[in-house]
Amino acid sequence: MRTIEDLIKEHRFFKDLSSEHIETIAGCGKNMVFKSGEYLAREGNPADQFYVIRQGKVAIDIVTVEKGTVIVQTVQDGEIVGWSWIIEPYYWRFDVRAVETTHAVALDGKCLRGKCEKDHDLGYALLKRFSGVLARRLEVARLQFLDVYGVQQGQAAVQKTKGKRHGTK
Amino acid sequence: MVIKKKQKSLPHKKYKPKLAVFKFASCDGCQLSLLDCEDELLAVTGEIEIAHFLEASRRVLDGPYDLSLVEGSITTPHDAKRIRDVRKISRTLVTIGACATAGGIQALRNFKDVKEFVSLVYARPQYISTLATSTPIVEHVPVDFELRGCPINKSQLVETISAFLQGRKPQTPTSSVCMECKRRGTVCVMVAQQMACMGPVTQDGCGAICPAYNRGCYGCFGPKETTNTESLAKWFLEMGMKKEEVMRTFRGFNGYAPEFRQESERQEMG
Amino acid sequence: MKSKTIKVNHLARVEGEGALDIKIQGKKLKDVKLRIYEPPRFFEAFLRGRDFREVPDITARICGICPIAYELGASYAMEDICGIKVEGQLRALRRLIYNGEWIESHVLHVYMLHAPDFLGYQDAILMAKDYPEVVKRGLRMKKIGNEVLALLGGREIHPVNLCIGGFYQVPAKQKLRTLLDNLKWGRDAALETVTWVAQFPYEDLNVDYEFVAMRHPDEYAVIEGRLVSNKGMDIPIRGI
Amino acid sequence: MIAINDRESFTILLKVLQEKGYTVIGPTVQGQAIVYDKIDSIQDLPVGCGDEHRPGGYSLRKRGDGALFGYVVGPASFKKFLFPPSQKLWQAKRTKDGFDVQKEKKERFKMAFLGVRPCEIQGIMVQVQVFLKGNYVDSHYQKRRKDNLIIAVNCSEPGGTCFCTSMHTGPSAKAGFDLCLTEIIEEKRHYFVAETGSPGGEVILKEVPHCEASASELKHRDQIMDKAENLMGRTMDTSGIKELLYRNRDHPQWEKIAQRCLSCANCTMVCPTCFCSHVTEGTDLTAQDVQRVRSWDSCFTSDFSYIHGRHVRHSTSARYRQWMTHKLASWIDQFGMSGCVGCGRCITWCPVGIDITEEVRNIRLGSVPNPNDSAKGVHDEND
Amino acid sequence: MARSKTDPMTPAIFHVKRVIRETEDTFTIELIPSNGTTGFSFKPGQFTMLYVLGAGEVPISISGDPFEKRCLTHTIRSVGNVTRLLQKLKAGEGIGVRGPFGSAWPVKASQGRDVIIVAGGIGLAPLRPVLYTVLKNRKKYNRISLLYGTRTPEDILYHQELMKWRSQFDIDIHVTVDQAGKSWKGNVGVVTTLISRIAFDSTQAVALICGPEVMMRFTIQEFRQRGLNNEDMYVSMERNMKCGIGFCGHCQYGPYFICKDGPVFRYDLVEDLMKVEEI
Repeated sequence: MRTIEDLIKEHRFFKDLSSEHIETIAGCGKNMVFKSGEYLAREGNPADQFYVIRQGKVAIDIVTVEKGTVIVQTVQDGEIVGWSWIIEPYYWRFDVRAVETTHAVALDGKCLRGKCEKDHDLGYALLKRFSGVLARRLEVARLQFLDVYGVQQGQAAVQKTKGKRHGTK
Repeated sequence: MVIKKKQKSLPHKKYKPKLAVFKFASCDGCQLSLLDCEDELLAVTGEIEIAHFLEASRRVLDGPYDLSLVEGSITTPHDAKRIRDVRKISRTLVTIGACATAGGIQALRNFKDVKEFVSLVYARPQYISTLATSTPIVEHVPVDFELRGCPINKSQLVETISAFLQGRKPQTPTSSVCMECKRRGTVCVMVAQQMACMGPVTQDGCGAICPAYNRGCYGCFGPKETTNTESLAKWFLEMGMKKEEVMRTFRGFNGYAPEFRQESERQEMG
Repeated sequence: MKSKTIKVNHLARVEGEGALDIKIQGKKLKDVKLRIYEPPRFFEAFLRGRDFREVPDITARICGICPIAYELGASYAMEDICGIKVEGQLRALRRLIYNGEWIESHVLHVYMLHAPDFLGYQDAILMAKDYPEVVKRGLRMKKIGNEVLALLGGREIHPVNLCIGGFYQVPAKQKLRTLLDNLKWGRDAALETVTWVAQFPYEDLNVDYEFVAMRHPDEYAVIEGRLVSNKGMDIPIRGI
Repeated sequence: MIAINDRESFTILLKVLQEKGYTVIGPTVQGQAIVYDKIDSIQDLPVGCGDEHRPGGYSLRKRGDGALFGYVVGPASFKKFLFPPSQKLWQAKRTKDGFDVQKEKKERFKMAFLGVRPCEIQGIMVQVQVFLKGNYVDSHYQKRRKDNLIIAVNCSEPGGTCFCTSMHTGPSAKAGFDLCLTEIIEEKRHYFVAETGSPGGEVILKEVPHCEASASELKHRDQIMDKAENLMGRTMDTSGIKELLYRNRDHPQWEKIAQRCLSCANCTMVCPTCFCSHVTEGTDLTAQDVQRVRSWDSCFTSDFSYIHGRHVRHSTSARYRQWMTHKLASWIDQFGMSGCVGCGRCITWCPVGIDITEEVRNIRLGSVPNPNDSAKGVHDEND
Repeated sequence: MARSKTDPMTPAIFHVKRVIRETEDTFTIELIPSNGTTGFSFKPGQFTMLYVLGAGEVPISISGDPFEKRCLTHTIRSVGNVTRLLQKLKAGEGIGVRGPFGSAWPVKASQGRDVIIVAGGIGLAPLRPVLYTVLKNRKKYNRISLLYGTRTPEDILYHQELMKWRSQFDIDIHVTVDQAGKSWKGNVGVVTTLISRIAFDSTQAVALICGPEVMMRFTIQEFRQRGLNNEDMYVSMERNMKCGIGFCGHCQYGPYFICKDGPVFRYDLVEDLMKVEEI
């Protein structure tokens, strides 16, 4: 059976880390299984871990008044979920819910935070990788925000646009 | 038990959309365009029920109306209220003519003091109820489509009604008068005769008649899309016109349309 | 005593721009109020400061049904001020475009506004169901008037070709000639119209009114005439 | 080479064309300009009439001689006869389950264009390339072009906005004509040196009194035409123009032009090569009868680039850039030739006198350097 | 393309076979040529001009099976006058068709390669003929992937067909949406997020991309990161085609007319243009 260390070593997210750092990280990890519907994290809770999804799929979602629960993004095999543990104030901003049975390695962020403080090389290496995760999330969010498939403004009501001037008086 | 009502076999009657025509401050010319469609009038009434058109009929059918044509601008407190009532009973509201779409010639008051106007024109100003401004309908209620012109063009009116009946967008160009002028084969009066012409900043639709009758366009269809009034005004000045004249050129039948208004104000100030 | 009020909110025959309130007490007329609620537009005021050449086009907008009256009225006024007299063929052409408006406007009046009243219809369109040929004749006559307007003026409503001193562009002869056949038909149609209208039932009511009109012995009176009445009024209009 | 003597022979030329069933279309004076229209007799031609062209300005002048072709070009080119400003493409009648496209009446157009300038011949050639030489043939254009006779007249006195020398399209016609004339006015003689360019032209010429041109007549013609080449009111440097314009899509000059440009589309309307059009649906109220009508359109309008919900080229600068880049650059990619013939109409008939030759110069100034000319990597992609 | 004998501006009459509702605002219309006998052939990626009497013409990509010669299929989003009227058509009613026009996806040239099809929204419609073709000749291709993104689960086109294809196991299908509620079990995130999840050999893969321009640009960036060359990516561009044959000028796009040089372009040919505003 492969150890968590093997797993971390092979994962592209942790590529190029020194074996020492991999060992440290692996030391903070444990295997977990979530059934469909189980939460890996809840909005507002302390973010004390992050997850490497080994198999399955999780949804990052948020509860809204208008639309109920809205899935912001899904994350699956081989991907990372959770960046809140490394950025203050270390609280989850979204819910993370297993959409199907999901095997993940949970990494203890609280423990890693301490190690990063002591070993800035490790801290830098991880922060660099997580800023990548953040950047991807931002890009995806921006694209979603553009609503590129939506009906363009003015398309539906061709001439009603004139009404815009209404009330400018 | 269900009793089946014996159905009378009525001849199939198709639903005719109801047309209404409303007038606010205006000259009646635009609604007259409808009566001027001598060749189409009976066909129009075959397709559409004229339900409210006081210029043509004393028969008034109750609303709501499928298509309301609104002529004229809002110049009195009473009319400002009335147009909201008209909107309420109109499924589609189309404004027709420069008064309804830009305030009309009577919007020239907007640049002056209306109180002075009242005392100047009327022997008994106390009977006169008026607003300080003459404003287009769209400043009061949402409008579905604006048909430009002082007056509107008959074929554009037929096209608009036709488009309404077919459920499509009216094919009324928003480009310059120059395009139609050139298609018509008229020699440009501005280039060849140094006449001031508003054609390059005015919306087509009239058929470019003025240059064909050897005079410059006076902008009765209002600003075209993407106007560059500043450049045209500059050229007018280079042609030897006085600022005052340029100001007046823009301050005509569509003088209160934003693009023309801004230019006349620019000329007035500077 | 019984009292009764009749309210007509829109007088259709003044384009819906007026209302009539009549109060009757017993057999006596108590009060009659004609309200014209056409909003004021202040032409007299905003014409100040305009170039004199712009005036005819602006005054045309007083009324879209009879713009020529205003365009020419303003032109004559300006010409009087400038001391210009438009004579000869230009004057004839002016007369012609005026007649075009006349034809258009009077046919509208006779066929579309008043005949329905006399014959008991709400409008000409409803009348057309019983009198299709008559309405078609009216429309054709009206169209001929409009054709004269459009040919000489560029368009039917608010023509663009009139100016102080005459016309921006004199129409080509062959174009004018194209009107001829229609006008000949129109003359016959006009005579038929007179015969037709003469059959209408008129109320036999005589009231002692003072009727006022423009009069000129041999010219179109609206342009050149004097203001006269059946009770002896006789005053000049132009060149005061 | 042949000389047609005097105006009398010219009258015969007109007669011959008319007898052969041609509608002769040539220069006339209308509305204080040269307008190409139907010619019945020599009196219809602009005898002794010249014209002045400047940016945004045009006027006729009396030449003081009897020249028949003493002007430069008319405001509207011959385009309107081959590609009419507005024409019905087809019409249909509604049927129970669709519609029937009506059969068109067979129309025959036998037009002889008289006084076609070399730049205008090129204009026709450009549109022929667009409408007749691609994968699809425009049958409407083809119909009008089929029996078309071109009688060119060389341009001996180019105007103030002309630059055909720069575009290699004039002032002498090299090809594309049936008959080409050079008008020569000497103190005591007024004659034409004629050249045939097709069998059709030869047939016509045969029936017109003429004689072999003398060496001195030919020399005189060559002198006139050599001189004309240097009389252009404008010049345009076309070297590397395609790459120049492709490279400079972000040039600040576009914005500067937009401050003057009215986006009124006059330049495209007078251009002999502009071919853009739109089709409108002409219906009666009940849409039982429908006509599809094609009319001249222009890339200067906002609707031109409308794509559901937005106008791609909403700014005037983008529209001018589109027009000029198409005319002078992408046209070459699309049709293997420039879309500009150097006739100068867009300069003369621009209401505010925007000059395409000057704007090319402006683009050259401060142009983005050609990457092939300098070292790469000047622009940091990550900035 | 062969020179047409009849005037290319005059439509042929087709009759509606049926109109199938796909999503809230999208429908598929099947047409049969009225002369009954002649078939209709097109290449995946091409479009036609559909004409409704009294309303006008619209360019619409063909979304049907290229092997089905008797039925012409289009999937249309109802957003304008003409498309709204098209949606209302009943079986048997006649409309005008011109075309097919334009360039095609390099379906044949992609044989022996990994084919990645990326579609956004209605962009799946012009790619569906590609899917029909490659699946019919499955053996001639290496790996085939379909990455498809829409706005919400309700906007997914050809749902049944996607299910069917997915169950064939010979194509790797990934669908994602921009927005979904809790009950959605599929992917959420823009279509570009799917690229990292599929396997392909960048030295011999070809990507066929169709969707909104922004989506295509980001997709291309993602592929470049995965080592795909510009020459191995194809995009379908959109402009307002009016005549369909390069006569009217409306769809000009740099040196091209989308109607005759496009709508499908090899990406390297339009790379520079896609960056230019208001081109």
